[in-house]
Amino acid sequence: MIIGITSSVLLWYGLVQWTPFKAFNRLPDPLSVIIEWVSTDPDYGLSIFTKDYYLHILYSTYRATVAFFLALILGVPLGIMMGWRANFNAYAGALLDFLRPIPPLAWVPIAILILPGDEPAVIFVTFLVAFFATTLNTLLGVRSIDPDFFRAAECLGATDQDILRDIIIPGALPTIFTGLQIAMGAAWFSLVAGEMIAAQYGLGFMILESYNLVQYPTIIIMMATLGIVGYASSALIRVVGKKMIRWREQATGIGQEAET
Amino acid sequence: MLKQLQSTLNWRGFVAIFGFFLIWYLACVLKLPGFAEMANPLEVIQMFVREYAHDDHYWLSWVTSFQRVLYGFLFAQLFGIPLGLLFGTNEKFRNLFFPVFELLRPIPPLAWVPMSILFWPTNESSIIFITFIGAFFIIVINVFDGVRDIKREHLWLALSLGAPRRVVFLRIMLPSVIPSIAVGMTLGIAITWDVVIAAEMIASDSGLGRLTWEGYVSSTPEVLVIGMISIGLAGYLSTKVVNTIESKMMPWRRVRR
Amino acid sequence: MSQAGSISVSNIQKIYDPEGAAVHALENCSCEIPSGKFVAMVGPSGCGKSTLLNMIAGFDKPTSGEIKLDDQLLVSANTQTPPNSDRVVVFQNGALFPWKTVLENIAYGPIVQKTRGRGQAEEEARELLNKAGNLERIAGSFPGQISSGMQRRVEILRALINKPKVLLLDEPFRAMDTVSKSKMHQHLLDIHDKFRPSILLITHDLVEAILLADVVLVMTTRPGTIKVNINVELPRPRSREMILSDEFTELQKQAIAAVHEEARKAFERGEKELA
Amino acid sequence: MAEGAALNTSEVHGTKSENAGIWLDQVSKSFASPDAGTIQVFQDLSVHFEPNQLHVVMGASGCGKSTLGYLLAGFISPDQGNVGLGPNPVRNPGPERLLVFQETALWPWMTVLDNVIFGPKVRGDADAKEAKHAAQGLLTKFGLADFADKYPDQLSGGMKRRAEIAQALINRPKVMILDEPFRGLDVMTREILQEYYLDLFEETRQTTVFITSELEEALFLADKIYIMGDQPARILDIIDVDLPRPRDFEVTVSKKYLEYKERAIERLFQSEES
Repeated sequence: MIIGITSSVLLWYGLVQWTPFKAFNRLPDPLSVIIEWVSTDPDYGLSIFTKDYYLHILYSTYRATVAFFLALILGVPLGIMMGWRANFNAYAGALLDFLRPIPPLAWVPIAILILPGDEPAVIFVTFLVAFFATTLNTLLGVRSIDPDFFRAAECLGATDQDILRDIIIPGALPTIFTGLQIAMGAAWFSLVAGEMIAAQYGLGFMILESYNLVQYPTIIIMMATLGIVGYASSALIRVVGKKMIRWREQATGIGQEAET
Repeated sequence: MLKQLQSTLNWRGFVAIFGFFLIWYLACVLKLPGFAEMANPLEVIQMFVREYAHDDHYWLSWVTSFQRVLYGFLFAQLFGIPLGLLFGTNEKFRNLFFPVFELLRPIPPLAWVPMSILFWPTNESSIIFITFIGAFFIIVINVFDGVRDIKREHLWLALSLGAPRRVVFLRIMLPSVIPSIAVGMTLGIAITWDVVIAAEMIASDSGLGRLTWEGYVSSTPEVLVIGMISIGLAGYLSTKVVNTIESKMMPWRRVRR
Repeated sequence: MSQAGSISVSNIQKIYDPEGAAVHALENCSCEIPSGKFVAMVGPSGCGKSTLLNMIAGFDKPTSGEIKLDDQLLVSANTQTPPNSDRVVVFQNGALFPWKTVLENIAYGPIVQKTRGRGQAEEEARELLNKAGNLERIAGSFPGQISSGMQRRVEILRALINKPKVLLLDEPFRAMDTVSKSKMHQHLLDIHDKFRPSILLITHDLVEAILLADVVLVMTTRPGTIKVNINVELPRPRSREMILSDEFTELQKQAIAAVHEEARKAFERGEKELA
Repeated sequence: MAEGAALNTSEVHGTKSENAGIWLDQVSKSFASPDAGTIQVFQDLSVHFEPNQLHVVMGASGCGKSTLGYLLAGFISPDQGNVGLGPNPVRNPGPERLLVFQETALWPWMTVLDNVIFGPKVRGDADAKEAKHAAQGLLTKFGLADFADKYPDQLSGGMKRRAEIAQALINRPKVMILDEPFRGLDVMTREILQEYYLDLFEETRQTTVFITSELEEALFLADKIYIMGDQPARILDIIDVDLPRPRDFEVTVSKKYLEYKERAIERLFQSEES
């Protein structure tokens, strides 16, 4: 593994420094990127020792978080209703199917036009992708619940409210979390584009800005930072998911108990 | 297919979609906050019929975007499938390079825009590269998962019947992976459109994404909406085409009861 | 325990109509489950056994005919009494809620019916686990952690805590190995002796049916109707050694003759329909 | 069983003399397990399955029956000891010992016919026409003539199992190993397939190791039943089933059958308690 990574980095260095290909020569080499990244006095103003670096991270994280939670709050209930109530699904499902083929990023201009200011627009497109992923996976989760669970609960005298609390939510939870992970990944994807098009701060913005200002090592620093933050956020969801779905862990972790 | 048609054609679906357009129309006519400068659906249709339906420039945007999607998508298949197979079958190779792949994977495709522009000689090739990146990772992961999910019984059976390695690869492993390749294709085509549109807005002067963006910049919201609908339609059509190809790739799935 | 719980099924007809091809699942089907008796129903797959059970449970409606519980109309073409804890189903593939512990599963009925508080319901559940053979040690386990045989026992207890008039068992021992199955038979016989609910058991296994039931109903292939009604007059309490008795063998021969003819019909039709 | 097959079965399965016994000699096998270190599945296990008999290995789920099958088929190798066919040790899978898998292992992307002729075709020991002819003969015999060009997923569970048996038989294996082949089917279909298989065996007397967890199935089919216990897996008892052949379902209500059954159940219960 270490050999693989080291040799890839060396390859990158070699291609940039020693080959006669202009295409590679234009790229920043890994050494200068790392030097810039950990410099206390970075040439282009951004390193782990500068305040602005964290400001950009903070902006992006803030937007992604707001969008994610909006998607969670709206998407999960909507998905549950769609999965549970066929009539509701007939309305909402058709509308969703109708709007879904439009790639989320195509909403950027209209979002800027309709919403007051760029900030809500960026958050809106980020929200939109996360929302689709959350809703559809929640719907899938509810549909994947064994119908016998509903019947068993009915037999035992459960009301609709009981069924929602005791069957639908716990039954759909694993799929919901899968959906949330996908939603988080998709949110970062859109956020970067949104920030490039219409923002003044944030990692995505800075990537494009550094290009315009010919600060090439900073581009790579920002890309890597994005990768790290994105990875950390989905890891966080995975951990929370594992905690919340304890029964799954236990059911598969420990061996079968002996029978009497 | 028929089932899908039935479900979208039910009257409740019509009501919902009609309601959507009605609200949009009313919001524009009543000049609700945010909708003061927005065009209503009727204006959009008028604009389309009057100025765009016969406009070569508009149809050229379709062609341009489709070309980019097609190239990005095809290159992603061309490189992604073999790499996924290699990861799945060759343990040494996997141990060496999978970590590198995993390091690069969380970087959103659009973050590659500047690097791509720097590296590639033409604007067109850099957009295609970004599109490629969008689909590439998904395809590799899907193929890799597909290889890992091959049923060992399927391999054992072939081995015990005396099949040589080449035959096992061609007639057992490859077909096993086809469904995963298909999943990668479906996901890939959707993401490719997403990436192309954004890349066009950020770094291009042509294509449907650009058209939409120009609608905004030039304060002609009708154009903006025409762009969006065109993109939606284009994405929908490509997905349908990809689905058709997939079902051709898996004749045994088509007949499933 | 309620002493009532007799089910009477009269002239049930059920026609499914997917894509216009009317499938006659049940035709002119009548039978009785007397109060406190154990009735087993055998027949080839797809003969409508589960459909009938679903109607009694309140999940489905007949095209015509009616089903009564203690002379009260339960279902007919235009009435459907919703599922209720007086007729509890134990499902073919098991339907314990995997996200609740064994104790929570058993106590679930009384809690949602609000007949008892959580504390009291769990107390009762614990007692029931003990009565069923010192099962208290699994109270805190999740269903995924216990064997499939144990899961079935818990599921039956989850039904019993509601003191149902009728227990509806839909092939609950399918896919179990011989030993586990044999143990389950003994547990079920014990439960029937102790609690005396009326039981309707659907099964494919003739030996199981005869060993457990007072009456074995053999169904025909689709459209399902009752072909033979075999009274099993083996003494109770029963044990598995009884399968060696002449009486048992005689009953088994009767049942085999009736069932195998139908099974082959169903099998051959199944193959033809695919071609 | 379907009549009208132009094919003589001995043509397909070879003559009886080709059959051979299959054995394990002092075999040990352990697996790494994620939470329990290593699990010793077999320790010094020796079994000899004689030729031309139908041996049924029977035990509860998880006792190592499948592992036994995989060892015989050569999919896995023993840590210690030997597995052999006739006089020769075996280490690899090969067409002389074929295993029919639990559930199904037909390749879903090939038609039934392509599945069946796969073996002869890849080994090149029959030309395409010949192989096709033989396969069609077998399929006819198995009542699958109309399904040769269908994909496995278009078949019912019972048909899939028969197609798999055909897929193995066409290779004229010396030993057939069946790993719970009828598992997951409903009891009625299962019984019909058991009759099918029994007819086939009684015709060919091919050495067979049949693995199951169902006592009824074991008693109905077997010449010998090996009752297996677990941790580590061992043979607890061998029951010689002396029921008349050819058998049909009448046999299941005979006194002798019931006595065997009682004895086996006793033995199984004991094994659990110990």
